[in-house]
Parts: sequence; C-alpha cells; structure tokens
Amino acid sequence: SSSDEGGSGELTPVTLQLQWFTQAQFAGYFAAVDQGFYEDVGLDVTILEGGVDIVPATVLDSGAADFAISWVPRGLVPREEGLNITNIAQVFQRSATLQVSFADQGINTPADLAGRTVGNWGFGNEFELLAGLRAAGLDPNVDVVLVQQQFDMLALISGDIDAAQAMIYNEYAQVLETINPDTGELYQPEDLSIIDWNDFGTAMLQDAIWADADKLDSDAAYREMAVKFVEASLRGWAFCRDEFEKCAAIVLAAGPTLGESHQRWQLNEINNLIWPSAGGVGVMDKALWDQTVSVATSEQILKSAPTDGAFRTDIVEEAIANLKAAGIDVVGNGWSPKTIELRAGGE
Amino acid sequence: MIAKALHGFGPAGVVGAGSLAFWELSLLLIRPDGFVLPPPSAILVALFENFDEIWVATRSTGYIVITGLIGGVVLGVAWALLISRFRLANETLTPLAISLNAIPIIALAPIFNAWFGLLSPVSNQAIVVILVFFPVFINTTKGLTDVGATELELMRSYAASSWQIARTVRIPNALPYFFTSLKIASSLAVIGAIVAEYFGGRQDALGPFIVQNAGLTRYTEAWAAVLAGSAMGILLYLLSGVLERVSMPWRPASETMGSWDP
Amino acid sequence: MTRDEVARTVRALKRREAVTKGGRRVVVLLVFLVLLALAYTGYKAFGESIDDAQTGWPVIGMVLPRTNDLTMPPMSDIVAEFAKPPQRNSDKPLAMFILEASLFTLREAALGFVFGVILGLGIAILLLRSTWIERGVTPYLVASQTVPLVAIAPIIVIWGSTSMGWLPFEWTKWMSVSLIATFLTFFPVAMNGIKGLQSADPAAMELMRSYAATRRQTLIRLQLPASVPYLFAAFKIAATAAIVGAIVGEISGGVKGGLGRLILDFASRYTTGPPRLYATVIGAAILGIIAVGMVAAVEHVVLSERREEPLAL
Amino acid sequence: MTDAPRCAVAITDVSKVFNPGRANEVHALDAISLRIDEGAFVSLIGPSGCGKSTLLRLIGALTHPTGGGVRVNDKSADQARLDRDYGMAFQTSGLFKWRSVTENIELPLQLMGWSKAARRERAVEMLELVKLEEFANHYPREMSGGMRQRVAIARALSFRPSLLLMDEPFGALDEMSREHMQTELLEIWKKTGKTIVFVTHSIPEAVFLSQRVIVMSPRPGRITADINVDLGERVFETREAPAFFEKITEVREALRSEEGSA
Amino acid sequence: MTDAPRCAVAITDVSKVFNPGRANEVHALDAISLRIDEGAFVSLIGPSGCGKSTLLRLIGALTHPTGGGVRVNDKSADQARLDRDYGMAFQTSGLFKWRSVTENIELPLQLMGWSKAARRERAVEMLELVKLEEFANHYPREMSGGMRQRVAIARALSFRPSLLLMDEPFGALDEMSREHMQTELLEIWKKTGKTIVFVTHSIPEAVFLSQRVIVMSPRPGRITADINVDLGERVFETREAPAFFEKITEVREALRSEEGSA
Ligand SMILES: Nc1ncnc2c1ncn2[C@@H]1O[C@H](COP(=O)(O)OP(=O)(O)OP(=O)(O)O)[C@@H](O)[C@H]1O
Ligand SMILES: Nc1ncnc2c1ncn2[C@@H]1O[C@H](COP(=O)(O)OP(=O)(O)OP(=O)(O)O)[C@@H](O)[C@H]1O
Ligand SMILES: [Mg+2]
Ligand SMILES: [Mg+2]
Repeated sequence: SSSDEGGSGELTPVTLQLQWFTQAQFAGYFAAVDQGFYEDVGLDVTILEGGVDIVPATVLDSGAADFAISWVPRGLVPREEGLNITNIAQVFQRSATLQVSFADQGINTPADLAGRTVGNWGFGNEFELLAGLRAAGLDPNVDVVLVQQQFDMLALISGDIDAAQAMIYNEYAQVLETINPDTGELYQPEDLSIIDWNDFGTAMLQDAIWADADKLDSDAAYREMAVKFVEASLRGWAFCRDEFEKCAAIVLAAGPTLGESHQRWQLNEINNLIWPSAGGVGVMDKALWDQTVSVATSEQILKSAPTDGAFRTDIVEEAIANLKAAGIDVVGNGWSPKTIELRAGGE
Repeated sequence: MIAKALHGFGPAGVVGAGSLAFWELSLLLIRPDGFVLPPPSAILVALFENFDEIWVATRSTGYIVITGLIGGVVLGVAWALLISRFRLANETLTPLAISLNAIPIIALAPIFNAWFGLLSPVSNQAIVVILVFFPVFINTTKGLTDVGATELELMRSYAASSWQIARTVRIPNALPYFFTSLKIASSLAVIGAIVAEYFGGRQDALGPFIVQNAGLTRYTEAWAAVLAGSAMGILLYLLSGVLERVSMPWRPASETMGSWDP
Repeated sequence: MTRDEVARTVRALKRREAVTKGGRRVVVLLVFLVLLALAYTGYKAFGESIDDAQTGWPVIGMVLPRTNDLTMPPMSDIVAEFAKPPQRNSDKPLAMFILEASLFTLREAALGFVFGVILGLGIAILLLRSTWIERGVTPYLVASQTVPLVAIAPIIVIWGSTSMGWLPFEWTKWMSVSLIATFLTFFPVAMNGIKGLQSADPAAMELMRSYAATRRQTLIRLQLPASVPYLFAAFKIAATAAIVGAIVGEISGGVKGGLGRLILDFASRYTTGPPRLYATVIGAAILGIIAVGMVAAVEHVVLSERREEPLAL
Repeated sequence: MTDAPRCAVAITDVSKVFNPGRANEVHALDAISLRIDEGAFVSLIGPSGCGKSTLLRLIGALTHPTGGGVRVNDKSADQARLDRDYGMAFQTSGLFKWRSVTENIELPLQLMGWSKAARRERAVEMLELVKLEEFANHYPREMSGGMRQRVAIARALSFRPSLLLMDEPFGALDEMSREHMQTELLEIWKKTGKTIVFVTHSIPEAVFLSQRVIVMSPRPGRITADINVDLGERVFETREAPAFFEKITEVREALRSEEGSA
Repeated sequence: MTDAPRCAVAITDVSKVFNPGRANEVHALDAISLRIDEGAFVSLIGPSGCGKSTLLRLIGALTHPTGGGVRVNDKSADQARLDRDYGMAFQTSGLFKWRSVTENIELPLQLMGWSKAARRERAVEMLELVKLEEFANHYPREMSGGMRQRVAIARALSFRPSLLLMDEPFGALDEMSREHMQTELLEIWKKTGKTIVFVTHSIPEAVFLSQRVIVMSPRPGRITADINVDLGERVFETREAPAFFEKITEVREALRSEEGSA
C-alpha cells in the first residue's frame, strides 16, 4: 500500500464538494478524515458542504473543488452541457428514491398515481418518477399533477399531496419521526406505502465520485491523487460498515442538523445502498449504468447517450487493488442491515 | 425614470446594445466555454426553444404576481385611508409599519406553505401581498398626511367636511406618493413570487423552472426564464408609469421619477 | 445665559425628546408584538374549536391558515423552543444558535451593505456626470432589480470562489453572500443617491462655481452633504434589503452558518419540530428591525444638526 | 368710500397664547380691540411675528382666542365661517396643482354643492373679473406668480362672501407685478364693495391700498397705531404724490417707535 | 465717494441668447454696455425676467455671453473668477445647513486651501464685521432670515474679493428687516471700499443704497436708463427726505416708460 508515503512529508491539499448538507449520506468521507485515512495516503482533505442550489459538477469544473460527489444524472447533464467531468467511482449501487404515500390511499405501484397530486423536488430528482410513470403508461404532464415539494414531509402529512418524494435514508425517516395526531404516537411504517424505483426498473445511479476528465488525462499527479483519494474514501466506507457506532458518532460530531437516531437510521440505509458490492465497492455496475442512461435518454433528460469517458474504472480498480492488498474487505458480503429505532424529531 | 426612458430611448438603446455586444463578444473571445453566464444569443435561442414551457410558467407566476400585487395595493391603500383619519393611530402605526417593513418577509414563505397548504396559491400570494403592502401603505399614508398647512386652512375656511378634505386635497396629494410606491411594489412582487415559489408549489412556474434548470447546469434555459421574469417586472413597472401619467395630467413629465421619498 | 448656552439647552431638550420618542416607539412595537401573539393564539383556538366541532369550515386552510399543532404550533411551544437545544450533541439552546446565526448573517449583510453603498454611490456619481449616461443606464438599473435572486445567487457563489484568488486575503463563501446582498442594496442607494446629489440648491452650485471650486470639491463639500437625507432614506431600505439578500443568498448559495441556512434546515425538517422554524423566523424579524433601527439611530445623530425632519421609509 | 355704518368685524379685548403653560408658550396677541366697518379696506402691518396672521386667522375662526371675543357680521366668528361669510387668500396662492384654473375657482362652489353648470358660469364670471379668461384650462404650474394670485383671489370671491381676508397675498411677487396687482385689487374692491382685511409687510402697499392702516408691535402683539389714510381715488400718480410719501413716513415712524433692533 | 478711475467691470456690447436656434430660444440680453468704476455701488433694477440675474452671472463668468465681451479688473471674466476676484450673495442666503455659521464663512477659504487657524481667524474677523460674534457656533436654522443674509455677506467677503455681486440678497426679508440690512450693508461698504453690483426689485432699495441705478427692460433685456443718485451720506432721515422720494419717482418713471402690462 502507499500508506507510508506521505507520513512525514507534506500533505497534498484536496477539496471535496458534497452534493448536500452534512449528514450520514457522506459518512465514509467524514470517517476517512476522522480516522486519518486521507492523511495516510498523503492527502489533506477539505470537505465542502453542499446546498440546495449547489451544483457539484460546476464547482468541480470551475476548479473550486478537486472532486465532487454527485448523482449520476446530475453529473451527466452538465457533461452534456460541456463540462468535461467523469465518474471515477460509483459508490452507491442502488437508488434510494421512493414515492411515499399513506397506506389508506392505496398507492402501491406507479400506475396508482394516476389522477393524483404527486410531489417531487426537481433538481434531477424527478427523473425516476417521470420514467416510472411513463413505464406505467401514464403521461406525467396530463395524468398527474406534479408539485414542487419542499424538503420536508408536511405537504404529505397535511394531505396537500397524495404521494411525496422521499429518500429512504432521510425524508422517509422524517415521517416516522413525526407524531401522528390520531394516535399521539410516531407514525409507523405500516401507516405508509412506498414505491421503490429499484423495483420498477427506473432506478438510476446515485452518489458517485466525479473528477475532472481533462486533468486526469493531462496531469499525472492529479490522476495519482485521484487513486489515493478513492482508495482512502472507500476505506472510510468500509470503516462505516464495520464500525457502525463509531462512524455514526463521527457523523454526529461533524455537525449535521438532524439528530442521533436519524443519523443512525441514515447510516444504516446508506450502508444498505453500498454493501454488498458484488464487483467491489465503487466499481460500476454496467447494467445499472445502462438502465440509468436509457431512462435519461428516453426521458429526454439527456439529448443522447453520453460519450465515452463518462465513467472510467481504471482508477477505482487501482484503488481497490491497494485496499485488497491492505486486507480490507471491498465486497461486504457479510453486511446485513440493522433495525434502528427512530425517536421523535430524529433526536 | 420611466418617462425618461420613454422620452430618451436613444441613450438607453445605445447603452443596451453596447453592453449586449460587449457581453456577447467578451464571452466569445475570452471564455468560449462560459456557460454560467451564457451569451445573450444563446439565451434568446433557449427562450424560443422552450417558449411553450416558459410561457406557461410565466402565466402561472404572473397570476400570483398580479393577484398579489392587486391584493397588496388594495390592502395598503385601504389601511392608509383608514389610518390617516385618526391622528393618534397614524402617529403610532406608521412608525410601527416602518419597523415591520424591516422584516425579511421571504423568511415567512415556509410558514405560509404550512398555513395555507403547498398547493394553495394563497401561500405565494400572501408573500407578495405583504411585500407589496408595506411600501404602498407607508407611502400613501405619507401622501395623505403631508398636506400643506395653507391648503388645510383654506379648506377649513370653506367649512369643508373631513370627507371633502380627503376627496379634494388628501387623495390627489397622495397620488404621486402612491405611484412611486406602486413602481417599487411592481418589481418587489415579481421577486417575491419567484422566491416564494422556490419554497414549493405547482411546478409549472418560473421559480421552479429557473431553479431546476440552474440545478442541472442548464444555465441558458434558466436565464431565458429569468429574462421572462424580468420582462414581467419591467412591464408592470412601465404600466405603473403609464397609469401615473394618465391619472396625473397636471404633472410635468420630468417630475414622474421613482424614488423613496417624494 | 449666553445665546450659545440657550442653543445648547434647546439642543439637549430636543435630544431628550427624541430619546423618549424612540423609547415610545420601542414600547409600541413590543405591545404590538404581544398583541400579535395574542391574536395568533386566539385565532388558533378559534380555528381549532371549529375543527373540533367538525363543521368543516372551508375558509380555514384556503384563505385562512390551518390551525393544527403542526401548522400553527402553540405560542408557548414557540417561546419554550428558544431555550431548548436544537442539536443533541450540545447543550446550546436554540436562542444561542439563532443569535450566532444572526451575527453571521448580520456580518454578511453588513459587508453587503457597505459594498452596496459604495457601488450605489459610485453609480450615482457616475450618473451625475451627464444626463445622457443617466438616461442610458437608469432603465437597466431598474431592470436589474427584477432579476430573481435565486437565479443569480449560485452563480455569484461559484464566481466568488473561483475568481477571487488574486485578493490578498482568503475569499470565503460568506463574502459571496455579501455580494448577493450587494445586488439588492446598491439600487436604492444609487436611485436616491442621484436624486440627493441633484437636490443641491442650484444657487449653491453656482456659488461653488463662483469660488472656482473643482468638480471634486463641489461633490464633497456640497452635493454629498446635500444628499445625506436622501441617502439615509435609502440606507433604511438597503439595510432590510441587505438582510433579505443575505438570507436568500445563504439559502440558494449553500452557505452554512447564518439565519437563511438555519431557516432552510428547520424548514426541511419542519414536521419534526415546527416551533424551531417559527422561532428562527422571529429571530430573522428581530434582526431586520435591529438593523434598520441602527441606521435610524445613526441618521438621527447625523441629521440632528439640520432643519429637516428625517424622511420616512 | 364706504358710508355703511354696519360693523363687519368686531374684535373685543382679544388675547391669544399658544401652548399655554408649556416651555414654548408664546403670547402672540394681547388686548386687541378693533372694529372694521362693512366695505372698508383695512391693512394690518407690523414686523414679522407680531401676530398679523394670527389676528387674521382669529377673524376667520381658524383659531380661537384665549380671551376676548371676535364677531363677524354680527355672528360668532365660527358661525360666520360655517356660513361662508368670508373668503381667504394667502401669500402662497394655495392653488391645488392637480386642478385647472377653472376647477380651482370652482372648488368652494363644489364644496357647497353647486351644480356643475352654475359652477362653470360663476367661474367664467370670476375669470373675467381677474382678466384671465384665456387661461381657464391651464394648470397652476403653467402660470406666473401674479397670475396665480389672481386665480386665488377669484377663488376667494367666487362664492361672493362679504368679507375678504388676505394674508400677504402679494408678498412673493416682484415689486413691479406687485404694484400692478395692487391696482387690480383696488379695482375689484371698487366693483364688488367687499370688506377687505389685508396683511402686509410693505408700507407703500398698505398706504396705497387701504383706508386704514393698523400698525402692530410684537411680543406680545398689540395695536400701536390706527392710521387713517385719505388719499382719495387711487390712480397711478398717487404713488408719486407728496401726500402718499407723507403717509408712508407716518406709518414708518409709527412702526419705528415700537421697534428695537432687527 | 469713490474717485478711483480704475474700471472694475467693463461690459461691451454684450448679448445673451439661451437655447439658440431651438424652440425655446430666449433673447435674455441685447446690446448691453456698462462700465462700473472701482469702489462704486451700482444697482440693477427691472421687471422680472429682464435679465438682471443673467447680467450678474455674466460678470461672474457663471455663464458666457453670446456676443460682446466682459472684463473684470482688466482680466477676462473667467480669469477673474479663477482668481477669485469677486464674492457672491443670493436671495436665498444659500448657507449650507450642515455647517455652522463659522464653517459657512470658512467655506471659500477651505476651498482655497487655507490652514485651519488662518480660516478661523478670518471668520472671527468677518463675524465682527457683520455683528454676529455671538452666533459663531449656531446653525443656519437657528437664525432669522436677516441674520442668515449677514452670514452670506460675511462668507462672500471672507476672502477679500474686490468685487461683490449681490442678486436680490434682501428679497426674502420683510420690509423692516430689509431697511435694517440696507443700513448694515452700506456700513460694510464704507468700511471695506468694495465695488458692489446689486440686483433688486425694489425701487426704494436701489435708490437708498446706490450711487447709480441701472434700469433695464425685458425681451430682450436692455439698459433703458442709467440714473445717478446723489443723496450724500445715507442716514435714517434720508428715507424721508423729498430728494429721496424724487429719485424714487424718477426711477419709477424710467421703469414705467418701458413697461407694458405685467
Ligand atoms: N400654531 C402656533 N403654535 C405656536 N406658536 C405660534 C403658532 N402660530 C403662530 N405662533 C407664534 O405667534 C407669533 C405670531 O405669529 P404670526 O404668524 O401671527 O406672525 P405674523 O405677524 O404673521 O408674522 P409674519 O409676518 O412672519 O407672517 C409668532 O411668534 C409665532 O411664532
Ligand atoms: N438657463 C436658462 N435657460 C433658458 N432661459 C433662461 C435661463 N436663465 C434665464 N433664462 C431666461 O432669460 C431671461 C432673463 O432671466 P433672468 O433670470 O436673468 O431674469 P431676472 O431679471 O433675474 O428675473 P427675476 O427678477 O425674476 O430674477 C428670462 O426670460 C429667463 O426665462
Ligand atoms: Mg404671517
Ligand atoms: Mg433674477
């Protein structure tokens, strides 16, 4: 491994742009910082928090960050707009996007959404929904009322919308952290029904590590940095799988705005999105890539299929080789999800 | 301002054309890949390509803007008429309104969504109404009360009733103040509606369109919608100016200026 | 008593009068806030009673706010929320969070305000040069204010973090937010500034010419002082605008630490604690009022030498 | 010129204190007694702040005496105001800038509920009286200071009050237009036979216009002299007659005897 | 009073056209020739709009003639302005309300780069001259109109220009304060020996103050009479002397011969 290299020498400063606020979704990177994995490979990593309007791809392209975490569609569209960026490690292997409704509404499949008011956040989060609706034979512009949703679940709970978009690791949990006025207790999973796009063939790839494609080709030092960065990051994710409680504590210490039980729930679900990674963590699942691309092009999110170089596996493979050499489990077949109890307000 | 703009289209045209050319050329020459601030030509192309969608969005945002503007203006003027009749109320409530005007009203957007529901246009209209209310109320009250002592004394010498004084002196006197505030309110209304939409509502509106496209780095499309929003603001502004000229034929064109202290 | 002493006494009296007047306004404001809280509680009780009676009054929730605890948390909860720690890993009460965030936002707003004043005055002075420039530029200044902030905020943040490397100090994100605030603050300053600069008495302008004063001397000795009342009217608007700009900038620019972000955070987990959002919005309201109050106080000190009443708004 | 024995204005031992008992208490008038015959032209003169305007406003019941009584046309001053017994004109013409000349003249008639046709007829008549027929539809800003004062006089006379109260109506005019307006006013007075109470700073103006010059002194305002002016019919040459200059000197001396320093 | 043969102001065949060739063209002055001796006190009188102010502004090089030449102290008018050869005072005192009396008087000195100490010294001297020592630290708003004019005169004299240009400086004062100020001005003139060009509307003022009264007529502005006034030392009684009234009549006649209607 290359871990002894930078030990005493200068650390290379590296900036990482997240796609969203500090939370367990990015636990692996926070853990790698906290545990000194980046330092071990000679990197000094600064993590930039994301925001509603922060587009990681643009930050990356502008040079304000060296690497960025972004969903695949949200990386591919800017790429088509002329940003030469590339996916160097596909961390999440599954989609986490749900369409949540109250069980009594009887919305269990995309077809059930016909004639309903359907919330979504936009920002590229809506593609799976739109494709899912079409796959179910519905025209999104006619058969449903699409609603710009806030990043909370009030609209669903108040009955303004019938089905709300939710990430299984975040907004879905928020509903379960809210008191049901009818019972005086928290809402229970039985109260809700969900549409999981992984089950309907329109799931798209989400969190991946992106880098500047031109620089990778022209700048050997940058490429080397990318390998080290991916290696240490994946090591962080392995750590979060194996040391669940420690990792959850690291996330909490990083100052998320949501509470402990919420972060633990989230970390558990995130682990579930990553592990097991049959081809090794971070390696692209070609079938899912193709599904993502086909949804994106058929939805006209992309004008055409991405050109070659939209993702590359050489870097992640080098990184995995290093990790394997260091004796780290990069597949995670032993992983199984925990049962997390949510408390009111996520506390 | 407006009268000036209408009178001397020359300078405005030259400055506009000049800066557009500079914008286009500098992007062409210096940053060919500059897409965060796309060249005007690309924005125009995007506007035509997405015309249907932007038109629908402009209409639904326009509905919020106009209903909110009307609501805010009616409320502001009604309050001003009411308050200016009572000296004590006027002396305490006007400074109060000035203080409350300092509240960043857009912060209320998420609360209004909770109050009225995500889908109800009222949540967005309420933001626009409140944004519009304050300048209209404050300016109109000022216009209604800033009447010359001579004029009031004259009316008293005619033993005029307070309603007669209101109709023949206070209201005409308040018109220029009112129109100044209307011009301010018209651009506030557009900004208010778009920011409110940002916090949720129907998706076929300008706010979501801009944010969504910007979020996908489709800046040309975003700017095309920004252009539509700006056009709406300018149109309302010009309309206020026309209304001002029509309702105050006694004023020389040069006096119809917009500023916050008539 | 000499005339000087008389004048001094009169001035002291006036100052005292102004202080009591200012104090009275604060009291009126507080009374109003209490009334508002009472109205809120009363309306909520009224709405809930109707809910309880299951009359299904359609007005509520359509043009009147819904009244359940999720949409309108009880006033007592909102007040109590200030003392509760919003984060589990620290004992810091929400009030402290809001205070810190307010200071952060205030810093952004203050810098944006200063930028805006400089830029606005600069533009006003430029426009003063010729009516041709004034006519050519003013329509675009007006147009600029109709550009939705949400659209330009992220652009400014990106631009700020990439193009400011040449500065001798490190450009941080909150400074970009200040630039967003500047976008809203420069306008009133520029518009009132030009009006104020032009308000200099033509006779006084002629007087300066008779002294063969330079353009600069005329600007500094006559036009700028003459524009001060107009500028203060603009500053009060700009102070509010700076805070609005800072909040919107934080929200859409993804900048952490301020009120805007706090509002967004609490809004995005609203269902898990509605009072938090209310408390934060109240904090933002207080910040706005304090900012304008500070400008008004400065205005009072500066303009007390002069005859005119300060211009309202 | 007038032989009517009736008394238009009777002021008996009037005093006026502003803000009594407060720090800014002002004894504006003290022990004023004055009778003005119907049809008379009386001028009030005195240094600034001596209470001329206050006295005029007491006659018009626009303010009330602290002590003593004011009767106008054998009624209380207030009743006279309600009966519209007097018209008023001020230094600043007090025309409403949003009303045309005709509309300004019609204002009091409108307040009294006259029909449109009747109003128009009277306005035309008044415009003739002040020789402004051509300017019927102009707005005040389009007219010179002297013309505006003529409109103000026409307005004050439009409802034919028996008494005309004028507070430095020509104060803002230059000396030449002023002399011109004086001649016009005398002509109107002769034609209409009104009682006129005229406040002025100018000694020649007071002497030229009136039959009686009331000289006042300040702090507190008192009447210090009541000078009869008998110069016969005023013609252009009156201003160059030795008798005119003598009266001027007499008024000046009366003023001076009360004056300290400026 | 002055025997200096030197010529302070020499105006030769000057004409002034505003907005030449445009619809709003105004022939303000035509064929004006005038020589003013050093140390003289000359008044310009004429109806409103006859070009008095324009002529004064030509002398001060605040505007430039369309034809003819203006020389001041044997230099071009512009050079004289740059050399600060003259001081100016207007109808409205034009004091800066944000400056105390002393600071107002110091303004021209400050612009000329004088040291603070020197400025203060001169200001004290000037305050003595106009008898306002006690008011050094007052602000304009705390002073009466007459006092403000005295400050304005002090300011105009502070840098000891040889020429004083005054445009209706006492126009806004009431007649009594005006007479007082006239006496003061004459005293200052005697003490300092400046050349004074004085614009006024008032015939008695022109006659009382000056050695020469220049009468002007309007449209286009022309000099129609140049009347020498030789009343000797002006004292209080001068105003009541027959010679004074005769001169007034002479000036009035000169004015009238040129006047049509107001
Ligand atoms: N509303 C008022 N409150 C307090 N004091 C007043 C008020 N009106 C007039 N005064 C005072 O009463 C005195 C007389 O005022 P008034 O206006 O009658 O004088 P005037 O002779 O008309 O003066 P001028 O010639 O300047 O018009 C002045 O000292 C003035 O300050
Ligand atoms: N800047 C200008 N542009 C156009 N016309 C002007 C300008 N200044 C003066 N005039 C015109 O020139 C003529 C003479 O004006 P000026 O001010 O010299 O008269 P005046 O004798 O001083 O009048 P007043 O007694 O009213 O002050 C007037 O008809 C006036 O309208
Ligand atoms: Mg008066
Ligand atoms: Mg003039």
